[in-house]
Amino acid sequence: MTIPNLRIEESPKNVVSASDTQLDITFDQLKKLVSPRALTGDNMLLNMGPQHPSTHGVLRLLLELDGETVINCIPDIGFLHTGIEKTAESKTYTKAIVVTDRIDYLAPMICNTAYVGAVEKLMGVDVPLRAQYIRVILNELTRMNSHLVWLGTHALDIGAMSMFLYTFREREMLLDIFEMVSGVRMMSSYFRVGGLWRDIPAGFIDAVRNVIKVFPDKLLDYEKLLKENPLWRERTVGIGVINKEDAIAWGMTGPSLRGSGVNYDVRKAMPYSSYDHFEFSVPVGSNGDVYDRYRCRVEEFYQSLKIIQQALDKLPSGPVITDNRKVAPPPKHEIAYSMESLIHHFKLWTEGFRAPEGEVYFSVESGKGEFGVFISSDGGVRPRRVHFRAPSLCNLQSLPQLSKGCLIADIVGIVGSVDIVLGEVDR
Amino acid sequence: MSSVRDIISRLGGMPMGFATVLKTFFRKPVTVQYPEQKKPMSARFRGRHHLKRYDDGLEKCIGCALCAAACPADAIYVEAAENTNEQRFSPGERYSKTYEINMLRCIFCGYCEDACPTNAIVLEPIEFPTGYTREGMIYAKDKLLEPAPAGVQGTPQVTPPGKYERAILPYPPIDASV
Amino acid sequence: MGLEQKLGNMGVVTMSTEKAINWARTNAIWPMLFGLACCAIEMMSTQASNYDLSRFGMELMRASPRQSDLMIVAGRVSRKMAPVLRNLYDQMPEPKWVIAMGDCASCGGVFNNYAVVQGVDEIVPVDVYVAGCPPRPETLIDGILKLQDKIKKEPLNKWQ
Amino acid sequence: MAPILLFFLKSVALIIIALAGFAYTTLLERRFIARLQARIGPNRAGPQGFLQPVADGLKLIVKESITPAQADKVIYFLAPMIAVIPALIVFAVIPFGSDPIFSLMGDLNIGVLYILAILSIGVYGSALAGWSSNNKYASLGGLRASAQMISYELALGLSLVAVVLMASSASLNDIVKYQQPGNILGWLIFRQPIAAIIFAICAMAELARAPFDLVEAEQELTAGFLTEYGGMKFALFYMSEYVKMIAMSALFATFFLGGWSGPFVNEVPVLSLVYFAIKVVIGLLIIVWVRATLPRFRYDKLMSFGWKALLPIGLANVMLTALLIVLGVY
Repeated sequence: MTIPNLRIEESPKNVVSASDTQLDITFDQLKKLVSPRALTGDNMLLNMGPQHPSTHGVLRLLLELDGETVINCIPDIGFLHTGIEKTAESKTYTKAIVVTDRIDYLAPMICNTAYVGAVEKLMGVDVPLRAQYIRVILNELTRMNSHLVWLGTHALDIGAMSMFLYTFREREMLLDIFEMVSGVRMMSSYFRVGGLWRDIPAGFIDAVRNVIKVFPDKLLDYEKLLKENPLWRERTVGIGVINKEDAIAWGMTGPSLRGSGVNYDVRKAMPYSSYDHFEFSVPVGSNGDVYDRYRCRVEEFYQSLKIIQQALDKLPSGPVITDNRKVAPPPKHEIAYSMESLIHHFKLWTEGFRAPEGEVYFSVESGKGEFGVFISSDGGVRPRRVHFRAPSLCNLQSLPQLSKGCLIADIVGIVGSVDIVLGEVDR
Repeated sequence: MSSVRDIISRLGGMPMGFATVLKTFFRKPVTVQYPEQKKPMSARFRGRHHLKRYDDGLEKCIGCALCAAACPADAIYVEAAENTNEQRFSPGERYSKTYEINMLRCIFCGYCEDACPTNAIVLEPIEFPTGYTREGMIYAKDKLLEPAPAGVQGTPQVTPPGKYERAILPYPPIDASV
Repeated sequence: MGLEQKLGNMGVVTMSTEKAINWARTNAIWPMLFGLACCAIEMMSTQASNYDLSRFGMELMRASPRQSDLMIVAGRVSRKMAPVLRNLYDQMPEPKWVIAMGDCASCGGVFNNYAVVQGVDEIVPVDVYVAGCPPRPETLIDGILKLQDKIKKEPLNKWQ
Repeated sequence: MAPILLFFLKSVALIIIALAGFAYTTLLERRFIARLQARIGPNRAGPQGFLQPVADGLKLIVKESITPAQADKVIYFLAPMIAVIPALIVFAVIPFGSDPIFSLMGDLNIGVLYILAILSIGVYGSALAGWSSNNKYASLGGLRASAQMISYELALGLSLVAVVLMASSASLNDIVKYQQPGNILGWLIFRQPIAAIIFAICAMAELARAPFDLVEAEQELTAGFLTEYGGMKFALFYMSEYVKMIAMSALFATFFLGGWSGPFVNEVPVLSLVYFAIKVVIGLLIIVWVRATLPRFRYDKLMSFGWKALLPIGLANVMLTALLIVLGVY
């Protein structure tokens, strides 16, 4: 049977041109990307994405297929390039917080933490302990939120349909908490330079305790659906294997790296926001396959719950934002009678604060890996350069390596197991 | 072959999954049937903006455009004009003659609310707007401004001289528990 | 296209046919599985159990544009994605509708910069704009109800 | 009444029932799977969503019909019909009730063979659809369809061989009657459990329903062989899938659940129709339940599962059955 679109001719002659791939490349470049058989039409070139149900957004993969076996996998990114870094450079430090929400839209609070952490490091601002603890609680809830979306979509990719709906049902519980505390379901912008937007509301602690109480049951349900299911295991065990050395060499971080057996977690390696006050362990896999990465993330749910429990128990009282008026606006009611407050308020909301000249890098452990923020300041009210180290992008680099020799069906599992979010890859 | 044996040997893992799914069948669906039933929103939820008034019917907005300056999305346009005692819209010297928010630009981050010195603009916990045209989604004062409280005259008002010298009137601190 | 051409102008018959067909179109909008960014997650929440778009007969998300009626542009459309989006829209059979979900799809939102298309209506005709960044599921449902109102009032010959 | 007229009327009635059944099977699936996922499901079109299939159908009829420019037009148009007609004519030999009037062809003595033959035609619909649409995803789906059908046809046949051996007849009516020794243990699901399981698995695979929905695996091949189909032609494929689902459920009921048998059937023959319908609906619900639970098979694993597990087990089962019959145990 002839494959439509591609003519198979008697003499091996190149029938595929560079424009067929719809990549912006020349024929010489194409020759380096695919095998000679693809050029003659013996191997099929298949475009997966950018609109494809299981590429988690708008990732595009150019697959070279021999039958259903993947010979080459060429990722094409940039379909969601938003210019977030440049947008952040054009706004004051405070205003740029809102764009960091939209980098990793599954874990906005973690991106916030990284960004405000970097600015705080640059400014030399201390954050009150209460604010740090609340940041930890919300970071862990966000991590759970991110992992829930990952678990749901990953399972859906492999065909377990109900998991998706169950995880989104539980996610709603977390979104309610985010809404209660920050006023928005997803794009919270709750963390500000020097602390938090406001203190937590009255029902917050009860709601979080409720999460700790109900979640283990829900996680057990997920385990029942997937962990020992033979179909799930045969789709994940031994698929997309990457060993320790390669994983490090490709710059992978987060659960994708830990699945290969490397114990590296920014929360342990470079504790931030008082993560060193809490006891928790870092789940590590051994085989580096899809199943191990899945197990690592599921175990992280339990660790997150453990951290939240400790943070709630130890939550100190006190202010939630620094009293450094050069960074944080004064309480608003003061401006009616204090001229100094009024001036600070107007200055901070119009011009913003000036950061000292210098460069700073601050990284946090996001749901996907090490999320880093690099800020270079020229002493003005806006950063000279902002760069985000996006874990998804670095993890995605390993996709051609992971997917060599697998089947089309595995590609979706592998992309899911690396847990990319395209907003972060393309920024 | 090994995988086939794996499948058969692990068939015991399947019934639990089936039971989990069936268990859900006997539970009440969690669905909130939206247009009829509504899920309560948190008090902090930042939905559509409202321009508030004082109890005496004057507008809180004094046209300082601090909200426009604070807006990360540049969604707000404010044009101020002078108050007179014969035609008074707000306390103090100035009021907002034009106040427009492009609801499609606005990202509902609440910076305008934080920046407003008089608490004039408030993002209320109601749904975001939807519309058929982009033009219709630019909300001007006629849509944003709250109606005057019952029994009180709206703006402009004729006011005695000297009564509304101050633009920013004192107000209590924000209650962090809600 | 389809039945309408053959029906022609038949007065009362057309009127009631119009009503019936619009009713069917209203209640069987199959959206395309098309998510771009943040709003796509909220769109997924809308389909998930808590808000359940399937109540409107909309859970049959079709991965292929050939089978879908509604394109919910959920998220920011970059300049690189714009031609793809247009291509997908062209592949959908008529009648087709577009909802611009969220700020970025509607007008670029906070990303008023070089990379983002300032409103998807530069590329495809948009029927309903839904504000919010991202909109709550309730708001998306509001938008869908608005679209249903619009479909109910559409004349039959609009899609010829 | 002239037999030919009766036959004609019965055919029309059957087609109407099958079409209505198809429509409401979709609704049943959507409502049931919604409840399995803590949702509600379609409830807006008509009372409790009862008119949802009508809305879907009407919408698809008036939808623009696109034919890809590069498609092989004749086959592109023929494929949906090739898919749907076998699905409908399978019903010809299924006895719906105790009286011969409740089945279309009365008693066909090679019913089982007829069913196997007709079912294997259906795959041409998917394969040709995938090939003719001139789309890479579609052609992959079509290839998968043919490979999958071939590997499961054999095991399906073997499971039925055991049934035929037991009943010593290839007529469906005889098979049903064979299962009526007066108690429920006469059902072949209890006396031929292995054949029943193999039949159930193969039936799911033949239907290309989850977890065997590789043919239109949405997450892998966007919509598989259906990628280029829209409007009415898509509706026909959709219909073939659901009509086949009903047919398979009916066949399972016939072969393993005692068909129309049940208490008081001899006194009130209409009851047999009710029993049969209940068994079919239960079968449908189980198919949906499986879809909601299991992840999808992988293409190569699916093949090896069919050839390396089901086929040998099916063969062994046939031999065991034959041995037991020779020994006089059955």
